[in-house]
Amino acid sequence: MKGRPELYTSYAQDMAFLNTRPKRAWSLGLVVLALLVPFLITDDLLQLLATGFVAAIGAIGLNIVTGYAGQVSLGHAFFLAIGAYTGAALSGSETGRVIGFGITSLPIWLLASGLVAAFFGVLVAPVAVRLRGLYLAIVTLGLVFLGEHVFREWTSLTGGPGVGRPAAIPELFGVRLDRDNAVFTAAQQLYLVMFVLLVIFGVLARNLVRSRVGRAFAAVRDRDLAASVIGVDLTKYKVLAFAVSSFYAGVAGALLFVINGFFDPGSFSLLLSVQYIAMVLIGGAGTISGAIMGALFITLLPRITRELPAVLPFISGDATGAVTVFQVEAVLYGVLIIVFLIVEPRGLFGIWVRVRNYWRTWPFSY
Amino acid sequence: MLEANNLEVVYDDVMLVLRGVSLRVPKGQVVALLGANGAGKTTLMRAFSGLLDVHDGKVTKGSITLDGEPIHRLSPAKIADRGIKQALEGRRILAELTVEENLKVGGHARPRTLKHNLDRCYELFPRLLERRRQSAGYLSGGEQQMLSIGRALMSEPSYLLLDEPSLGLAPLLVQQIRDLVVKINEQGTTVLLVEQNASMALSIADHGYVLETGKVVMDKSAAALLADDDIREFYLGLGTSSFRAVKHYKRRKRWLS
Amino acid sequence: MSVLQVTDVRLAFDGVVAVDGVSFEVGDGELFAVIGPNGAGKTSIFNVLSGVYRPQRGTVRFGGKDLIGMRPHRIAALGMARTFQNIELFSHLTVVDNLMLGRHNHMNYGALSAFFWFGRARSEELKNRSAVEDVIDFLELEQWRRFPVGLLPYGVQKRVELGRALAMEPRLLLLDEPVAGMNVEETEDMARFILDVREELNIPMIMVEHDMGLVMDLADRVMVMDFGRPIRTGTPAEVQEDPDVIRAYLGEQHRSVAS
Amino acid sequence: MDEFLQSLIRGLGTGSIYSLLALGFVIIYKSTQVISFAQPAFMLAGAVLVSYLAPQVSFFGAVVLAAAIIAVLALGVERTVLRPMVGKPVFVVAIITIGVDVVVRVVTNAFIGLDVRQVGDPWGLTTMNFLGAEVQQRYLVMIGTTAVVTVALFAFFRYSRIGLAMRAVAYDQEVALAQGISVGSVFALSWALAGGLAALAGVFVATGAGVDQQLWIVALKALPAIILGGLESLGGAVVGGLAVGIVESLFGTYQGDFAPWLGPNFALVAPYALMLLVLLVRPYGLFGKREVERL
Amino acid sequence: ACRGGDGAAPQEGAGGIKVDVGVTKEACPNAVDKSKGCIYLGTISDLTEGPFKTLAVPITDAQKAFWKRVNDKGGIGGYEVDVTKYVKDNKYNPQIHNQVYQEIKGNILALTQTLGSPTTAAILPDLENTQMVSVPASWTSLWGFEEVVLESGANYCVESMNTVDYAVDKLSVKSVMAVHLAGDYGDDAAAGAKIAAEKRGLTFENVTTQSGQDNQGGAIDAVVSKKPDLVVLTTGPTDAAVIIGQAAARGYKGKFIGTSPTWNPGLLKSPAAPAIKALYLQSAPWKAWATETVGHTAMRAALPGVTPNDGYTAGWVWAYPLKAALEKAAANKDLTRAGLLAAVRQLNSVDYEGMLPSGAGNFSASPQDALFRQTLIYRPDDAAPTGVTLVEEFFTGQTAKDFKFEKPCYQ
Ligand SMILES: Nc1ncnc2c1ncn2[C@@H]1O[C@H](COP(=O)(O)OP(=O)(O)OP(=O)(O)O)[C@@H](O)[C@H]1O
Ligand SMILES: Nc1ncnc2c1ncn2[C@@H]1O[C@H](COP(=O)(O)OP(=O)(O)OP(=O)(O)O)[C@@H](O)[C@H]1O
Ligand SMILES: [Mg+2]
Ligand SMILES: [Mg+2]
Repeated sequence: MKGRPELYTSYAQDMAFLNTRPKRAWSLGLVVLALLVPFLITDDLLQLLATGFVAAIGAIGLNIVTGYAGQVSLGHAFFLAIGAYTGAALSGSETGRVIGFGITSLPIWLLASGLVAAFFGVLVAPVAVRLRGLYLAIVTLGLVFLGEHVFREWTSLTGGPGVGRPAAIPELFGVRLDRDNAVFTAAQQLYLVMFVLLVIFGVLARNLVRSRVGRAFAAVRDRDLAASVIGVDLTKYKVLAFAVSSFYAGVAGALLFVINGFFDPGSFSLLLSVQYIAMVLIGGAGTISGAIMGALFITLLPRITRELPAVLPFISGDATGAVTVFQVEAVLYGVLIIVFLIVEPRGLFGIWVRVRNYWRTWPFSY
Repeated sequence: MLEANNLEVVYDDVMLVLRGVSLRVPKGQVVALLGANGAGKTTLMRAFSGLLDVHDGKVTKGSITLDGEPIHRLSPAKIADRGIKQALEGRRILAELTVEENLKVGGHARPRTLKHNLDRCYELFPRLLERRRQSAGYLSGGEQQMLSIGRALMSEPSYLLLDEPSLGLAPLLVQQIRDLVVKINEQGTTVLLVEQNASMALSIADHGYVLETGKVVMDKSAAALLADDDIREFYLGLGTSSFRAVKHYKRRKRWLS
Repeated sequence: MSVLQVTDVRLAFDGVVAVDGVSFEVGDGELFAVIGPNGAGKTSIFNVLSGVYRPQRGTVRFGGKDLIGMRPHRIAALGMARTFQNIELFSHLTVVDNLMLGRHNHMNYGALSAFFWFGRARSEELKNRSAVEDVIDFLELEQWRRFPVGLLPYGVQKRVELGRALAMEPRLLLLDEPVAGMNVEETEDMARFILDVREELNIPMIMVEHDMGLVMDLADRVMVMDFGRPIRTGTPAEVQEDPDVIRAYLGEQHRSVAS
Repeated sequence: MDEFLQSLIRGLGTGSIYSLLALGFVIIYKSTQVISFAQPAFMLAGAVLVSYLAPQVSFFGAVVLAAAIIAVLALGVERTVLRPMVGKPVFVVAIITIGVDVVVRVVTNAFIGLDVRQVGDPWGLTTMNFLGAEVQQRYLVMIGTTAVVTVALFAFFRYSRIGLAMRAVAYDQEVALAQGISVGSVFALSWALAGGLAALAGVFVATGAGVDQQLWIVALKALPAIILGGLESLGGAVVGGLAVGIVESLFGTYQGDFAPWLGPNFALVAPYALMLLVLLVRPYGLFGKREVERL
Repeated sequence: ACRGGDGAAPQEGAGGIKVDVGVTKEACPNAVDKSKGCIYLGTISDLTEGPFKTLAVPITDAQKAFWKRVNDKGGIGGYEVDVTKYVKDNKYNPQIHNQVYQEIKGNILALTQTLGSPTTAAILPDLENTQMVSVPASWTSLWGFEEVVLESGANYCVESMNTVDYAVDKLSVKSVMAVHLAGDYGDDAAAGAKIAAEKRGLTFENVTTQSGQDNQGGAIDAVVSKKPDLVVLTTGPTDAAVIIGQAAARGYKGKFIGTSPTWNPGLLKSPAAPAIKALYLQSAPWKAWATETVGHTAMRAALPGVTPNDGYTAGWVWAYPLKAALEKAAANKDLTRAGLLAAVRQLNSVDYEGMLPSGAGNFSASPQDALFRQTLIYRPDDAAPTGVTLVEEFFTGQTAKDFKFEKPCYQ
């Protein structure tokens, strides 16, 4: 069959999840690689990658509402927070300072976190569906500020700003994943769990967006009036997009601090929302794999900027001089984002498409 | 005289769309440019008005000259200053602005005669006068087309590039546009006219070009084109009598293939 | 039997009267044309029919229901499909996806089955996909299937739009200027598809068009509007000779210009 | 009553700072449809510059000079990183402005040093009697300056072709280009204006206690202001800014007595609550125009 | 673990000292004596964008100078100490703090600085797991209960107790208001103030505020309307300037006493300066920059040419207990992490070279017994290098003296 890789003999084949041979090969390769990684690299990098995977789940969620359904939301931090606090409160133990219910089983609190966040998503959606573009963006931003206020004040839930509380406790089949054990280190376990969760949520999202629902999202995004005239219920799908997106955010929020083990309400600021928007845009809006790439990029970027000055000879490693290595890092962070988006406004996914097209026609690249 | 000399245009660094087009728009004339969809008519217009850049297009070979002076490296603003004005394809009115604001934007390059030009526009299109305070986005399709043409006229261009001005206009208005083109031409504006309605275009043009896949395949006086058999069949639709007949003819063709 | 009855519809936007006292019926299998000068209110009538605008007065009966006040997606579900004056495709999606969107209301699995795909979602997708392929065959869109519609030539986009409407399996089809901006050849193609829809699928249609050759050739009956009011309804031959119509719309020279 | 009047004037004072900031956001939005997240950095940079310049050239000279320098800086930023993005998706451009903000802010921070810097304004905290209430002079100065700036901007946009050109550029750059509008100059002008306004606002903020690294956060208050007012309306920006200032101030004064259950410091998020309420009734803000939608 | 873990097995190092992580036979990067081995200490501080940069930078600088002085004097147990190689910026964000900690933790023996409390809380379980001794750059009362944390001086809670006692005794105040940022910094101080107020029979008001110059309206309103005799301030410097300046402008005439992070010498040039000079006092856990003690003199000598700032003083003071612990561990011939922690538990006092009174630096007793409870009071002064001069020598107020210290105050 070589030579005619894209010959389909049925619609089922055409519409299959991984419908081309290269897609299958790539996916398999990536999964195998991802499963080998924990045995090759150090714990700090594993933790970083695991954080990236969780961020990817959140970014996929944001991409559903923003990239697919076209509703730009700067309120993701709010939904992440709801997930984080639901997870932490459900699984945490009652300490007198913060509430806790001691349900440490990961699947239970994870699902609950998603659902509670989705519930809030549905609550705010009616306001959101009336608004467009930047109005929506800034109103959802308002959500972040109002949320921050509530989380600051509700200290029995959050521990209060600058104090915080322990994150959700990850326990699976009686095994505490955040502790080293005879077989794996905590970092390895968390990495693997987060990876598996990312694969699950990634596949689910991919299914959703290629379905009737996903097409309806895209229709709402591209031209909502026309969409309604061909039979798409705008309100329903906008609300649905918010619900799904918040569900993902809730899940990601609950997991996000598990790796750290600790978080405070200050984490859920405008900055966090912006980071997620950046993940979606840098990855390439409207693709699942883009969201994943974007999330990994944004999560790893600070680490990269921390390593870069070491290879740039003209920067002193001085921590306190006139120009410090940390200022260089911070500037690099900004510059890399700028340069990246100028060079490739379609994001990492755009680069990927270019590379793929190049190889597809190789060696006849014209 | 506005001239394209052996012009080559490439989009996105890879899509070669114009392959050595030479075309002359002598001062004072109406020149018609015909061609199938995708032949490159709009691209040629963009090259004249300097708008290729917006579409990642580039002139890779050849030149565009205005009275012998090359202008294809100039910014759109500079080109507009020299009196070349393109009425963009597909109306492109500014939906959120009012009708009058749209016209004022059109007169950006001629602030001094703005008032006068406004009056002239309203005289040409009384419908626009009625609607002047309305958001342009709420105009009907045809009204938007009028606005688009009116806006182009607002800067008193000496070379007016009209891209499918009759699109979506009622028959009566097509006639009016036709008369309008004749009139502004008589007032001294040179017109390059791209039209799907070839019979309308050729009925007022002095000269005509036919563009096909980026090449000029015919370059004749309008009268000669009107008499050409191929033109009559493919551009004027004069070969067949009724769409019902066409249908059966084509059906047969489909069965055969 | 008429599929659609419009009675005495009036629509105004603060000050501007777009449609005023319009009544008409469309019979089973009929191709009904609406013509009139620019701004006469033709598109506005379509917008009233598909629920985008709510008229201040009048009734619209379709499929045994009164449409006034109904939201667009509900009306679409009743079997009203349309194309648009300015192409309104979902430009980032492929032809197949655009057509599948036309079948949105022919599937009814929800988000939950969509997540898991296997089972209900999959079988419905497959079923509808083959319905879409029929439309693709019908409109000869095979070669464009996988292209994002934004990249397609204008004429093809218009055809895809017709396809999307057909994929809805409508009981009434509204065509707003289906051949505007097309060259002679594309116009002939489109005319052929319209006739096919009529003859093979037997779907009643309302068509708005400024190409008199097409209108006079295809329509069973024509309604002429001016300033939002109907000024004449009749067969193409009758309408063409009406002095009011000639004055308001066609112009004296029309016979020499349009065919 | 006295308390109320004082609170109101303080609100108007800080509100006028928010107005200046909001004007900057709106000007950039009007011409590019982008919310520039670089405004906070320009604001900080303006205040820092004045703190360096004031001892040399007097406070007022420093303010003028700093506004001009920041305007030029903004212009440079526009040239180098925003110009290549003409015609690209606006949200991508917005993220780029975040990158700009990071860079400008980090560099500016390096100039703040260890001590809180002072802008050296002549008003200090002196108060004067105004309509029977003791109010700080600087608030009156802020209100006055904002009024003057607003009137000047209105006149500028009303009587020059630029205002309309900006909007044309924002809606459709190709159309604007085709009309002979220089999109580049419009962008440059709007960035420069917004930069200058941000610098001015920064100085005003710093008149109270000085310049520290966290000063930029104030700029975020302009966001509810522009939404309240309606994104495209200069008048809306001013009204929105004042409304945010007043709501904040009145909540600060009275909420503890009337609605303690909202929690301490609710005043700080009250503008967002107000924004939500307004948008429920008017989805395009107080002065915003509904988007044109047609089939 | 299937892959070499992070903790290296203990080995025999120079001079028969047992070592594991963060101690090498190779010399330090900028060693004075290339023949000595190197002890690596990590620093995680707020160095660019965060709110405490203006304190963090001098703290970090001072510690660099401190350890350089130690090396110049011959190092510790045949080793020199490096604090320059593993310095990281946390931007005052717990997540970043944790990430950079994970990056360096395999290379360091201990942390000579971990700035902030929520940030440090994010790594606390790991610090305990790995027995990583660490020096905080904050004064929360929580540290007294953490074995791996080497705090110095009186914590915020005790400091505010002393503040209130001082104000009652010397200024005869009758009512107290704590105006503070949220978080353990402010909450701890407010808790101390409240305890003292109750003990001394004063009325007490608690007002939380947020950092940011435009965010102080509520606090000012509270001060002006309630008119307490004393306001205990725990905010940032500009916040404080806004509150003091505006409150005074609106007629408030009581006293403000702030903790050390509330102070910045730059405030003396601000519009609020007259109000500050009239109304403000500053409490302090140790003596200011210009004091004449052995330690202060050494510090000034080690930091030539810097703009005086009590951030330097803090960084310098905080380093003493770690130096003492390292010396003790070296003497025990065990410079492993476990060995260092064991050495900490043997410290019942630390020689602060006069910067803190003798008896300070007890890490072997229970928190209740070990807690250092002395505070100083300063007042603004244009002439002083860091803008403040002493008004009250080290003292322990009645409240702090009697206080049973059983859990962190703010909890
Ligand atoms: N921005 C662009 N990027 C890439 N290709 C383009 C771009 N614009 C046009 N093209 C391609 O260039 C060719 C010529 O397009 P052009 O718009 O000039 O044709 P046209 O003759 O004006 O057609 P129409 O009658 O449809 O207006 C087409 O094949 C089109 O696909
Ligand atoms: N939403 C709206 N708000 C205000 N006026 C409107 C709106 N929609 C349509 N109009 C006005 O109603 C009139 C009728 O418009 P309509 O689009 O129905 O015309 P049409 O007959 O389709 O014309 P054309 O053939 O030019 O497309 C026009 O004058 C238009 O300006
Ligand atoms: Mg064209
Ligand atoms: Mg119409």
